[in-house]
Amino acid sequence: MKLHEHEAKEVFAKAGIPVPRSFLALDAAAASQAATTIGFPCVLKSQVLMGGRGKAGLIRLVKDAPAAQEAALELFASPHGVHKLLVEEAVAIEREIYLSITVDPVAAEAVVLACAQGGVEIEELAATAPEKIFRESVSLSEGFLPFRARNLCMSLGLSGDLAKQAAAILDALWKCFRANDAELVEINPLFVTKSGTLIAGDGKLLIDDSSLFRQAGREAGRDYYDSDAAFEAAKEGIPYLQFDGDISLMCAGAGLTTVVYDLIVDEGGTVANYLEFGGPNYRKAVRAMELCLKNDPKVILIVTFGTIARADVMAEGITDAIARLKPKCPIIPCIRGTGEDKAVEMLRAAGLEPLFDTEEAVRKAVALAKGGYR
Amino acid sequence: MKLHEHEAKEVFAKAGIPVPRSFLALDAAAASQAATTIGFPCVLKSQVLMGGRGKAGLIRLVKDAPAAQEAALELFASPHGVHKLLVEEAVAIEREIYLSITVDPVAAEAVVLACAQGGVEIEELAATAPEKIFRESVSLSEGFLPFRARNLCMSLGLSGDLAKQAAAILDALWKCFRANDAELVEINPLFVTKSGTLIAGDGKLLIDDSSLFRQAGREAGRDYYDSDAAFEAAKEGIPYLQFDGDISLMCAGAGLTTVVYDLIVDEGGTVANYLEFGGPNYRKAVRAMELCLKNDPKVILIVTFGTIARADVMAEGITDAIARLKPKCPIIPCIRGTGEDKAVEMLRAAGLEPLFDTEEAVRKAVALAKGGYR
Amino acid sequence: MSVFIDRDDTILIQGITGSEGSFWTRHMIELGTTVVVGVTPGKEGQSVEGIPVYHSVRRAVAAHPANAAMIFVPPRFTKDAVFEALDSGIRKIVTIAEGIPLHECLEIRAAARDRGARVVGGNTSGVISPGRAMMGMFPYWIERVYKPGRIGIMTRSGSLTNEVTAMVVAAGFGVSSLIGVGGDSVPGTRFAELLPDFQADTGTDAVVIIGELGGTMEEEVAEAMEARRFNKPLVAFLGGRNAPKGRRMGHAGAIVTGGKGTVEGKTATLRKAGALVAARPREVGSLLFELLGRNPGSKA
Amino acid sequence: MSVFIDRDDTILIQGITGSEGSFWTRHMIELGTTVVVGVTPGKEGQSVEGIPVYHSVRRAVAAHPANAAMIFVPPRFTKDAVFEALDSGIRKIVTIAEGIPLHECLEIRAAARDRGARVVGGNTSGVISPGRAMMGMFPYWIERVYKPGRIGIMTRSGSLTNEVTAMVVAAGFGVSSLIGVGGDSVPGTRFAELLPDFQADTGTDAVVIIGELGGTMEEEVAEAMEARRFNKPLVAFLGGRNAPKGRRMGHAGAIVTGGKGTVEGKTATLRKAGALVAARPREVGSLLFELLGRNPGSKA
Repeated sequence: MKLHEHEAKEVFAKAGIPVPRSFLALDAAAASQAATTIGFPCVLKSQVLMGGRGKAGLIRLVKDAPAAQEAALELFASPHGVHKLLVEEAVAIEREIYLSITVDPVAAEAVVLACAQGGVEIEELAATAPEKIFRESVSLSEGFLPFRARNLCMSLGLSGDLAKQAAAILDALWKCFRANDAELVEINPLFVTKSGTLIAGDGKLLIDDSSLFRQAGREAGRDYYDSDAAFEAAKEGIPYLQFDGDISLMCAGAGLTTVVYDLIVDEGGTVANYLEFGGPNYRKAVRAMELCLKNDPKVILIVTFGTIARADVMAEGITDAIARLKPKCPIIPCIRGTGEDKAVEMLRAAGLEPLFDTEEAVRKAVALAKGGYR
Repeated sequence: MKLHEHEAKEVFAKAGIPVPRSFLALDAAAASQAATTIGFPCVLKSQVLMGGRGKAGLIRLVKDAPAAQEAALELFASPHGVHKLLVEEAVAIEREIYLSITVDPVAAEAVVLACAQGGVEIEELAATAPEKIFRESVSLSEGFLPFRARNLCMSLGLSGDLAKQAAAILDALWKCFRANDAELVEINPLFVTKSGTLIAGDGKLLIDDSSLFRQAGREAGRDYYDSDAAFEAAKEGIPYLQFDGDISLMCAGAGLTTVVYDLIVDEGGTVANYLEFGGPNYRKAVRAMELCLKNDPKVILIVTFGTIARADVMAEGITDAIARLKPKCPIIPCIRGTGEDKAVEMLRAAGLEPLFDTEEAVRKAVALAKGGYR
Repeated sequence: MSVFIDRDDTILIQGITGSEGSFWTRHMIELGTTVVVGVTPGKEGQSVEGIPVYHSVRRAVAAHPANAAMIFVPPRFTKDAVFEALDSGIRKIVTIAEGIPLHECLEIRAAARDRGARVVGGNTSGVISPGRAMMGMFPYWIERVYKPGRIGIMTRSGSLTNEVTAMVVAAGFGVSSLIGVGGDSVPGTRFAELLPDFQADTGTDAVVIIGELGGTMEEEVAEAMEARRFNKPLVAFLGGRNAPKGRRMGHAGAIVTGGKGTVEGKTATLRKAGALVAARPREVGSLLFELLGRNPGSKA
Repeated sequence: MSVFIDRDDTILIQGITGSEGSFWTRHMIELGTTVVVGVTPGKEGQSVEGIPVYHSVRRAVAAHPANAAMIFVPPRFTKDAVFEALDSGIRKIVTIAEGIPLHECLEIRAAARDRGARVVGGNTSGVISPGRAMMGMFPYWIERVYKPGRIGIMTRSGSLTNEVTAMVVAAGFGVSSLIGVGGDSVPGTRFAELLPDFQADTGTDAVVIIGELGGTMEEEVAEAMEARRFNKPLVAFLGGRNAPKGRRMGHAGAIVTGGKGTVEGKTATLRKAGALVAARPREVGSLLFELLGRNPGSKA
C-alpha cells in the first residue's frame, strides 16, 4: 500500500522529521484559503499516487491568492483524478538531498541509501552515476546504529549541525520504516534550506501489503485504486488490474495468469483485466466473474492448473456463476489439475467446451475477440 | 536500582500484567482508609527493599477495620524503616507460579525462568530441585518469540485460557525487562486465582545502574538507601556501603577496596564504611573524607594503586581534605602508582607517614583501632 | 540421489492438524516421504494419518528426531514456526504460506543464513522429488506433470510450474527434483543457492528455471554460470515479458522498478551466460531436447 | 610470543582525540605497540602523537589497515563503537569504559561471538604484554609491577591487579601477558576463553587469575582444568572473601545471590581442579615459587 504524500509526511512528522507547514484541501475554495493562511509563495501539490507529478504539472508554485485559486481549480479538474491538494509553505532551498530505506532480498537486510543530489530519480542515477549513491546495509536484528548514520552524513559531505540534523532524520526514518512495515520510505528531496536546516520536501511510504493486518487504521480507500473494479476486487482480496482491452482473464496462480497475459499480447490480443481467483479465492468464482463482466469483455478466458485449488471446485464455481450471471460473451475454460475429470464433465454439462492446452486456449480467445463477437 | 514493590507493579500494570487493586498509604490513617475502600480481607505490605518481608512480619493480612489500623500503626513503627504501605485486595488463590527474566553472562542472552511452584526462593529451589525450574534462553537481537512462551506454559502444565493469559504476561514481562534495562524482572508469586485468572502477587524490578541515564524519571531517593551517608555518596557517584565498625575505608578501585575489607576482617578489625574514591572520583577526596568522618571512625585507611587516578593528584586531594576538615582520627595512607614519589613528598609534608605495603597498612590500621585511640 | 529431500530425510510437520496440514501429510506419506512427527500447540496426544502430534517442536523432536520441517501455518505465524524449528536444530525447512510480512521474510532468511540452515519459501508449493519424497503440495498423482526423471526444476510460481513441467514431460523427460523457491520478494532460498546441489546431483542432467519479471534471481543464476560454478545445460522460462511497467502484476516479487528486473534484461543476461530461454511453456520441452540431444527416458 | 596482542598487531584507536585517548596513545606507542590510525568523528585530518585521525573506522582502515581496535569512548557510546569496529572486519577489540548498559554488554558479547571476534572489557584497564605491546591504560613504567616475564595474568580488577602483580614481580617473576577481562557482570571475554591462548603461549609458564566473588568465571576456569583443556600451573587470588552477603560490593559483577558465587565456593572448586588459591596478595608470589620450583628470572 502506497501512502499519499500527505499521509507519509504525517508519519514522518510524528517521528520527528521536519516537514513544511501545510494544510490538506478537499476543494479549490479550501485550497485558496489554506494558501492565504500559509502565505505566499506556497505550493499546491496534487495528492495522487502516480510518479512524476512535477513533470505532469500536478505541483504548482503560486505567488498570490488569485494564482492559488486558479491553480487549485485547474488541478482539481485534471484528468488524473485529483481529489486532495496539499497546500504547503514554499521553502527557501539551498540544495537537495536524497534519503531512502528499502530491503535487500539477497543480503536479507535493509538498505539505507543517501545521495547528495536530491530530487532526481534514484534509479536513473544508479544507472548513470552509481558512485554518487551511498549505502549502509542494516540487519533488522541489529538495528540502525549511530555509526551508520555518521558514515552516510560524512559521505554526503555534511558536518557540524547539519550532520546532526541528518543523523536524527535518518534515525527517525529508520523507525518509520520498521514501525510501518515499510517496503520503502523515501525523502526525495530532503531540502537543505538557506537558513541551514533540513526539511522533508516530499515523502514516500510503501507499506508491505502482507503486514497491513497489523498496521492499525491503514486501509486503502477508493483513491488508492485506478478503477472501481480494482477497488472492489481489493476488498474481496482478489488480485486485479484494470486494462482496456477485449479479453477478461479469470485465472488461477500469479505466475500462470501473468504468462496468459504475455501470450495474449504475443498473439496480438488485448486484455480487459488481470484477475486471479486461485489460491485462497478459488471459491469466489461468482464474484470474480461479476468483476470481469463489468468490463463488458469480448471473451472471458479461464486458465488454471491447480494444486490446492481443485479443478472440480473451480468448475463448479464457474458453472454456478454462469447460471447466476448469464454472461453474453463466450467463455473459454482451460481447467487442469486435481479433479480435472470431474471438472470437464461439469463444464460440458454447462455447455462449455473445455480445453487442456493454454496456448490453444489463448489463441482461441484472441480469435474470438478479434472476430468481433456480439 | 531496585524498585519498590508498588513501583514494579505500576510498571507491570502499564505493560498489561494484571495486578491486585491497591492504594499506596503514607501513614496509618491513610492505610486504614484505603483498607476500608478496598474491603476486607486485604493485605498491608510494607514498601521496603529488604527480602523476606513475609518472614519479617512486614506483610499483614487483615480482616476488618480495627485490625487494619492496628497493623498499620505497628508496621509504620517497625525498626525496618517503613515509610509506605501498599494496601492491596486479598486474592482468592488456587496456586502460585514463579516467573522471572534475568541475564546469562556466559551465553550473552536473557533467560526466562518459570516454575509451577511460586512463592519460594528460586535459588533454594535451584539448589534442591533444579528440574522444577524451566528456562528459555532469549537472544536480545531475536527477541522473545511466542513459541518460547508456549514452551514455558506447557512445562508449567498450563493449557487453554490460562496458557493464553500466561503467554501474554510473559510477553509483557519481556517488554518490561527490555524497556526498563532490567537486571531482573520477577513475579513471585504469580497467583492462579480460584476464578481461573492470573494476577501478579508481588513484583520485583532491578534496573541496571549503568542504564539509569536513559530511564527517564528513575532516581533513587533516600528510601533506597540504608543510611544518609550512603544516599549522599550515591548522589556524588561515590560507591559507598555503610557498616558499623571502626575503620573508614577511603580506597581506590573496587577490587582493591574489597580486598582491603577482606584483610581488615582477617586481622580482626571492623569496618565503618566501604568507600571508593578512585576512578572518575579521584578528585573528590574532600567529599569522600567528609563522608568517612560522619561515621566517627577510629582510623581512616587510604589504599590506592592507581592507573588513571594519579597518586600525586590523590595525595593532593587528601592533604587538602585534611587541611579543611581537620580530622581528629589518625590517617594511614598507602598510595602507590603513577606520580608516587611526588605523592610521598606531599603526604610527608602534611605530617602523614606514607606506607607502601597494603598488608602492613591494614595491620597498622587494625592495631590503631584496637588500641583505642582518642 | 536428489536435491534438498530424499526418502532418508525425517520430516516434522508444523500445523499438522489443520485441514491443509493433514491433507498434505497424507499425500507426503503416500508418495514415500518419511514423515515422523507433527506439531500443533495444544493438540499433543492426537495423531494424524498415524503420525503422533506434540505441543511443540522441542517435545516432538525429543521423541522423534527429525532433520526437516514442513510448515503449514498461516503467514503471520510463520516466522515463529521457522524460528521454533531452527531452535530445535532443524536446518531444512519448507514454508508454504503466502503473505508472510516482508520484514519477517528478511528475518527468516537472515536467521537461516546465520545458522547454516535452508528455508524454502514462503508462498510456494514446496519441494518434490517425484517418486521419492515431497515436502509441499503438489498434485504428484497427475502423471503428465510429475513423472520421475532427470530434469531439475526451480520455480518462483505454483500453477505455472504445473504448466511448464507438463511440457517437460510431454517432451519425453521427467523431473529429478523440483524446488519452488516461491513468489515472495524475499524468499528464504534463491535459485543460485540451489545450483551447487543440482550441479552435484548425479540424477540431474539439466535444469529448468521458471522465473519471472522483478528481482535479480535469474541474473544470479547467469552469474553462477558465467563463473562456471554451474555448467549443466539450463533452460529458462520467464513470465511477465509483456507486463506493464511499474505495476505489480502477480507475485509480490514481480515488479519492475527503475528499469531493473525486466524479462528482456533477464533473457539477455541468461543467454549471454549460455542458458537457453524459452518464449513459451511448450518451447521448454523442445529446447531441452535440443540441448540434451536425446530423450533420456523417464527413469531417474 | 604473547597472548592477544603483540608488536605485529596493527592498532586503531577509537576516541583518539579525547584526553584519555591521546594520553594512552602516547604510552602505547612508547611501549612499542604498533598504533596505525585513530578515529574521532568530525576530526578527520588532525593527528595525535603522529597518528592520523579519521571520521570513521571504515575510512580509517581503508587508509591504514588495522586488525585491532582500542576503544576510548564513554560507556553509552561503546556499543556503537564496538559494532563499528566489527563492521569494518576488526576482530580484536579492547574497550575500557566503565558503566556500559547491561543489555548492551549482552549485545556486544553476542555480536563478538557471532562474528568470531574477541572483545575484552569493558570496565578494564585493558591488555598488556610488558616490553612488547599494550592496548589499555597500565602504568607500565612502574617496573616493580610491569616487569616482562613468563607469568600470564587474567584479572577482573584494576588497582588490585597492580597490587597482586607487584607481588608476582617481588617474588622474582615477570609478566608474559596480562589481560583485564574487566569488572562488569557481562564482560566481553571470560577467563576460560583465554586459557587456550595461555596454554599455547610458549612464553607463559604459569597463569595467575585475579578473581572475586560473584559470577562463575572462576568456576569455568576450574572446569577447563578438570577437562584438561588447560594444564599449566595456575594460582588464583580472589577478592571479597569477607564481603557481606546479598550486598553489591565493588564491581557490578561482584555480588553473591542465592548462595552462588561465594569466594569459599570458588576456592574449593579451583582447588579441586588443581589450582592453588592464595589467601593474600603476597601469597601469590610464594605459591608461584612453590609451583614452578625455581625462579625463572625476568626475561621472557
